[in-house]
Amino acid sequence: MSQMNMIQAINSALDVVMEKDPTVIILGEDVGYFGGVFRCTDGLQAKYGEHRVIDAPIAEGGIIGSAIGIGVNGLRPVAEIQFADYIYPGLDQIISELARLRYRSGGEYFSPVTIRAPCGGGIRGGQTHSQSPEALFTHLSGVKTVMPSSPYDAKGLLISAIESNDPVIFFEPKRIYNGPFDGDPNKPATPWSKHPAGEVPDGYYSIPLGEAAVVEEGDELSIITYGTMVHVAQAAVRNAGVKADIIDVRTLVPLDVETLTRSVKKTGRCLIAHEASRFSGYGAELSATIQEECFWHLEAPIERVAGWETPYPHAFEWDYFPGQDRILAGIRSIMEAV
Amino acid sequence: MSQMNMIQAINSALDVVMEKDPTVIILGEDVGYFGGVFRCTDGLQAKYGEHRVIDAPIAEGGIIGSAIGIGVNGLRPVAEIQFADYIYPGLDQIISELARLRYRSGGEYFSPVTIRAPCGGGIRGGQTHSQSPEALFTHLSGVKTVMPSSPYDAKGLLISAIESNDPVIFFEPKRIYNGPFDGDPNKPATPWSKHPAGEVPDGYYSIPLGEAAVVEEGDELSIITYGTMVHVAQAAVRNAGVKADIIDVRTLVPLDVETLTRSVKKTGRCLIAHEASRFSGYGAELSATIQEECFWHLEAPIERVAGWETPYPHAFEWDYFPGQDRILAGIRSIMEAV
Amino acid sequence: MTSKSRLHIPRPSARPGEAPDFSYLSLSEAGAVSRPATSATASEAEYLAQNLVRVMDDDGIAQGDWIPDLSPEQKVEALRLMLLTREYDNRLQRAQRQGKISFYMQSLGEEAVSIGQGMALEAGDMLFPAYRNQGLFILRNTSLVDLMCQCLSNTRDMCKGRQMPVMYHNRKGNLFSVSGNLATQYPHAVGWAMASAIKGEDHIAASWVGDGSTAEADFHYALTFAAVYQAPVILNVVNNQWAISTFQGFAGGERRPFAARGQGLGIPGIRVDGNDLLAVYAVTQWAAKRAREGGGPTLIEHVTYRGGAHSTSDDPTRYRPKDEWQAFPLGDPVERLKKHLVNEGHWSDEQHEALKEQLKETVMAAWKEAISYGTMTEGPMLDVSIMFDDVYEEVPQQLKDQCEELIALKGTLS
Amino acid sequence: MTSKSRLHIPRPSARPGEAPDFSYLSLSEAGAVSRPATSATASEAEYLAQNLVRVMDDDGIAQGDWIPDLSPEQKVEALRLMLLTREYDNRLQRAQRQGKISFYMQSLGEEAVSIGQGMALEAGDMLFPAYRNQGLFILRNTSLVDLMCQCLSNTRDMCKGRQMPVMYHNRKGNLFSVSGNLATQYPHAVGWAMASAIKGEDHIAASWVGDGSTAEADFHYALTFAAVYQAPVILNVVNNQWAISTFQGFAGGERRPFAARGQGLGIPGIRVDGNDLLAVYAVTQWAAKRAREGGGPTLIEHVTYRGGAHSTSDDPTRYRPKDEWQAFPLGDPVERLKKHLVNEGHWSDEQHEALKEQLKETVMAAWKEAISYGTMTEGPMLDVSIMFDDVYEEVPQQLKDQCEELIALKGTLS
Ligand SMILES: Cc1ncc(C[n+]2csc(CCOP(=O)(O)OP(=O)(O)O)c2C)c(N)n1
Ligand SMILES: Cc1ncc(C[n+]2csc(CCOP(=O)(O)OP(=O)(O)O)c2C)c(N)n1
Ligand SMILES: [Mg+2]
Ligand SMILES: [Mg+2]
Repeated sequence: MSQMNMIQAINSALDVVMEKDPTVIILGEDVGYFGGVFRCTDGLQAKYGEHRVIDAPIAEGGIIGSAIGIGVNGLRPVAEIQFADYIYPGLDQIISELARLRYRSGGEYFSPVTIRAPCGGGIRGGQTHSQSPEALFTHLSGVKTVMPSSPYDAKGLLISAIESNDPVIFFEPKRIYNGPFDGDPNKPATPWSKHPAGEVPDGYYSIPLGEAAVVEEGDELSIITYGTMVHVAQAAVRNAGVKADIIDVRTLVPLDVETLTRSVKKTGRCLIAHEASRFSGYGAELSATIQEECFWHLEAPIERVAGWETPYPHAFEWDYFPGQDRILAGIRSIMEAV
Repeated sequence: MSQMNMIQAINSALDVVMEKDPTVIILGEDVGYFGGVFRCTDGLQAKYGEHRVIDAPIAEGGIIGSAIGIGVNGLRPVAEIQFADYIYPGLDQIISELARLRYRSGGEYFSPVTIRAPCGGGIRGGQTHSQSPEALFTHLSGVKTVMPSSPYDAKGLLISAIESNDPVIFFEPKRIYNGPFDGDPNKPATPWSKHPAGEVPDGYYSIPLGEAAVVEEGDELSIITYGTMVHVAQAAVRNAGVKADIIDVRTLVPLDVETLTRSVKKTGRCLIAHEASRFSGYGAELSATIQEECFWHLEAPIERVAGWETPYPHAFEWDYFPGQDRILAGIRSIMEAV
Repeated sequence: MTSKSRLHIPRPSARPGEAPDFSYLSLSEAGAVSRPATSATASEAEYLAQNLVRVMDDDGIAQGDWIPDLSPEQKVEALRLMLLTREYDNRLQRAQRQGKISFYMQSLGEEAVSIGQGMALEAGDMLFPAYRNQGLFILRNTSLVDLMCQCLSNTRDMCKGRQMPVMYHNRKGNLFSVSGNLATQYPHAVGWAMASAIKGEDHIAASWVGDGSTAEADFHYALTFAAVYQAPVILNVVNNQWAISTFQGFAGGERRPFAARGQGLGIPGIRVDGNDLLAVYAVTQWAAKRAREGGGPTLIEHVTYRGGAHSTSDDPTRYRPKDEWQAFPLGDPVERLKKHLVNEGHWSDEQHEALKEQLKETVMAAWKEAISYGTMTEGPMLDVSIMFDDVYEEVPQQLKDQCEELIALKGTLS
Repeated sequence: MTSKSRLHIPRPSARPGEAPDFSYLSLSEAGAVSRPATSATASEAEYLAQNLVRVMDDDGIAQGDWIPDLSPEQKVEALRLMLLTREYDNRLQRAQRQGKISFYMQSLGEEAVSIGQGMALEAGDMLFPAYRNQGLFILRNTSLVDLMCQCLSNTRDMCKGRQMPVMYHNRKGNLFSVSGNLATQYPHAVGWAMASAIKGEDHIAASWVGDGSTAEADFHYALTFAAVYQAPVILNVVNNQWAISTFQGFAGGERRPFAARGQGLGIPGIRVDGNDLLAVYAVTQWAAKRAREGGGPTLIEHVTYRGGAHSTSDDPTRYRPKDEWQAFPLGDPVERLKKHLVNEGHWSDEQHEALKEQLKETVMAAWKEAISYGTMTEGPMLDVSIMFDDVYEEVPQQLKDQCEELIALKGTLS
């Protein structure tokens, strides 16, 4: 066990898997000699060589396209996209090829690519370093989509993602790389060392894909969320003095419907929170699914707290970010509904 | 007034706008001399010249990227993407540039690009000629998304799309290019000439973006749908003998929430239908929005009838396509809910 | 506005009703282009992109440095494979017309590309074909019945009913899954070759795109990655002059040959007579040897002509002269190899006709067997639950539920 | 596995702690490369991509065919603009260190590219800059206060608070909006130029990308479309040797110059000494004249060096020698033009120092004014409702509702 922040936990996951499985290779912009702009691959090229930790041309579509070919030839590529905001040039390869290869070839070909990408806002990164595009990927059939909310989960889920023979899009909420940000930019940042999930085993372990985590238990309300918003929700619930289940979805696809509906059937009230814009965001699917499964148990409308429907605005970051105040307002409205 | 099928109506819209506004130009694969693989641009190059109806290299990203620049220079480009399934190489230009240019430049730059793309299944086109990717676009802030369901609407909406200074993604459900397909592949196809919406004015008219159409009125149930599914729903409702509002969303973004909620508040029951896969499809947003707005009026869970969560399978087309039987099953389950 | 326009719009040399005109095609004499060592630098090999490597002259006589070391038997086998491909195409084209399959794409006139290249490569080399490379599948012993069953989407379909016709694959034969999206397989080939290099293996990869597809991003990605990592890969551009209705000028072919596209990255390019099986074989062998020796990627442009319609959905008489193929200066690859073999005394008109007849029967027999496994319209049918398999390695709960829902629904209907 | 690996991995010539080594850079003598007529064919101009166009020699004396027709006053003005750009960079770099702005990117060492090219183009020409082209904004009279306010995201920010620092635009000055996404502006420039040609206008477009960004799809799209339609556009690659931590070999620069990237499409390429303002001016003038004459696109590679860190988030000592810039054989563009002017008797050390002092004051005064309109942390603040404007031409109902919701929420908090 060590104290790790999320960067160290990701680095450790990569290290452990590369050690264990010589077919695992890393490909991405600045990931090699430099160790990545967020340092997630720090030290790995020195340890595993230039042929397993490979600096790539600046071409996200080329990185994903060649990773597919690498995977077809028996290696297990982990591609880093420097920011989730830059994944779009690679979308065609993800949508048309990576997601469908196994299906279209009748199960005979597949490519076990994992794509890691730092996502989310709260770092004054403006529109090109703050996006949360996860919803787009959850509409695809054939890729799994994951977003951890702690170092412990990040390592365990990343190991599962890499070991999975299905392609996985692994989003890393970069705002919580260094600590469990609670949504208040004016407070000093808490480091992971103060958080139980900052305790991470040094060696191998894994967390299965497809299982949500109940991170807080209560019977008055269910809050369903993921990524950075898990911590914002926890803080809001503390301040609201409401007894809430807080569920960290963790794996967006395949979704652990069971854990979600169990909670909502119990509480009868549900709030969904994410950073991405609301309209057609992943919260829409969560809301629709829960409504379908739990309709007769609902005592108030399911509400969504999410980013506004604008591009991510640099100066208005804290008005845009769905912080504690917005979650509190959501909780209030749900609890007051009759 | 003429009898037009949807191809002719689209052709007529382009003709009318090009005639009226010399800055309108068309760009796309095979759109020029040949007139497009679906013949939507037939005759236009002969009429308006090679410099206004331009055959493009096979590069969807290049078509959209250069269209943006053309639009910035005072022309009004209408780009054709040969099949919606091939729009993904152009997604980065749509998401990162086209959708955000006005916003990021403080309103000083914009590019009034319209992107036309035939979409949807039912033509034995397999996974690469059958997709309905509209949900992805509806999550973006800064583009409008439109899908007509008749020749009359197609012409009126396309004219509005081209005249709009906002970028518009204009999806054309190609299964109903030639007639209002009701979901039964074993019946002879009905032509548009047998349908009132096949009567189309020859000259200029427009239908505002952002307004849904109530195509059928009833008070027992609201069916919310768009594209080909409008006709499938109509046929199903006829067979079910239920009195339903059938609402054709037409403009997916911005959504006419008002018309939808008015209906659901009246009927208390709602079914949403689309061809695309259900998970994180546009139906999720419709369901979530209606649940939020109409919760206290709902007498049964909102249900979604949609494509299964697999790629579009060639041989299983009619098991995959959400036909009348699935809508009927949905209606039954909603009407029987207590 | 348009009267003043200065935008250059590429124009094909002839439109319907006009006389075909291939004067734009720059040709070299058979044997005129020399063969550099496989260890030549990219600069030393640069002339290969500007000329046209040809082996067989107008009389079918092999000329020059590039004459490959092929036995008469091998050449007859190549002829047989080209004829078989053509006969296969014939059969499936007709099947589509009869409504037995939903769609088809012929490789008429381009058979030498797949057969010549396939023969020059080793079984362990991995091929990433485009949709007009059926010859590669035939050459690598994919059974005709299997290919036909794919087109039929029937109970023996290798794709389990999930793909349009012609989207074959052959795992054992090291043939990748054909995609309906243009050029997407190009970076896959490069990645595969990178992995081969990483593992220190000798196998190389090869991929194919059409002239029109070179405008796609994946073409650029593939060339860039291949150049940066010196991946052992052969990247082929099959320039059949047309991309549906647009001629190769719309892909930027007006000023420079496609073979030159990699020059700015130091990738040697070879422009070859794509209808000359011996030349195709020879340049492929050169590129493969070079790649195996660590010399990195080669780009090969095959100058050929799309003899048929783009696909069964297309009518080329709307945009090009009906008789353009007949005027194509590089002729028909089958006729040219036949002439060569006849000239060398290894073949005769009678043998040729007999072979064609025999292949026709082979194909017809395969077809009869294939349709016994079902057609689009007639039984046996694939079990519908197969639709939900292979989206993921294991079927997730949601898909199991959907499968059940569908089966229940079908139950109530029947 | 790795021991046998044959994958070629590009390696920079020196890493931290090692001595800088630019022997890989092929240089030409000043004046050595001849200037073809602007009507030259792409083939006739091909040598320009392989050599290095230089005007000023080591003593600052202008040499050869490419000496531009610039008056001493114009050259002094160029020097002033480069110095102003550098001083502006200095000020904003410090502002970031002081926490006044969130981020910054200098153009240190690359000032001649923007200033030399900007001067050679006409006001009606449309420029599509990358993030290191601040010189173009300064040259086209964007007020320093406006530029600073953009970086401050304050009440006078041209982007209305919506963009990170350096993502400027200037509508009146025909400067397009800088994007945070690499290379996306390249096809825009081509499209703009196509429209100019369609309308029969004389204006041309120009765009810039870094060496690293050439690997992106948009680079390929832009070159392809520019070649096909012969668009009047100048496409620039600013090869500053680095792309964050990877040297230009990772973008495929090991074997051929970036100037050669368009050759496979018949686009002439010029490799120019990017730190030689006179050479940059001259080649740009050549390309612009050619484009206006209907000669189509030109690709210009500017050989230069990124003197500073990639951005304020970067620490280059982790991946390259600290003193690499000092060893760069093409020196510092400011010092080189200064030497030329001093040598020609139009400038002196004293004038230079006085000018620097004066520019420092100008910039400082601008900064003081700029912060009076607010900083990231201190008042006046933009009205939050601005966040919901300009997503669409008109604010749709949903966004109006969201705006109200936010304002109401803020009301309850304060
Ligand atoms: C990404 C993508 N865009 C468009 C299409 C539609 N399409 C199919 S084939 C074709 C023409 C391709 O021409 P070329 O590359 O020359 O190959 P050929 O058909 O001549 O063999 C087009 C535009 C597609 N399949 N994929
Ligand atoms: C599409 C995209 N991918 C990645 C990035 C992250 N990124 C920003 S700058 C940069 C390096 C660019 O290098 P180069 O093109 O040489 O320009 P330079 O910074 O040297 O001027 C990278 C990778 C980005 N901004 N956009
Ligand atoms: Mg072709
Ligand atoms: Mg650079």
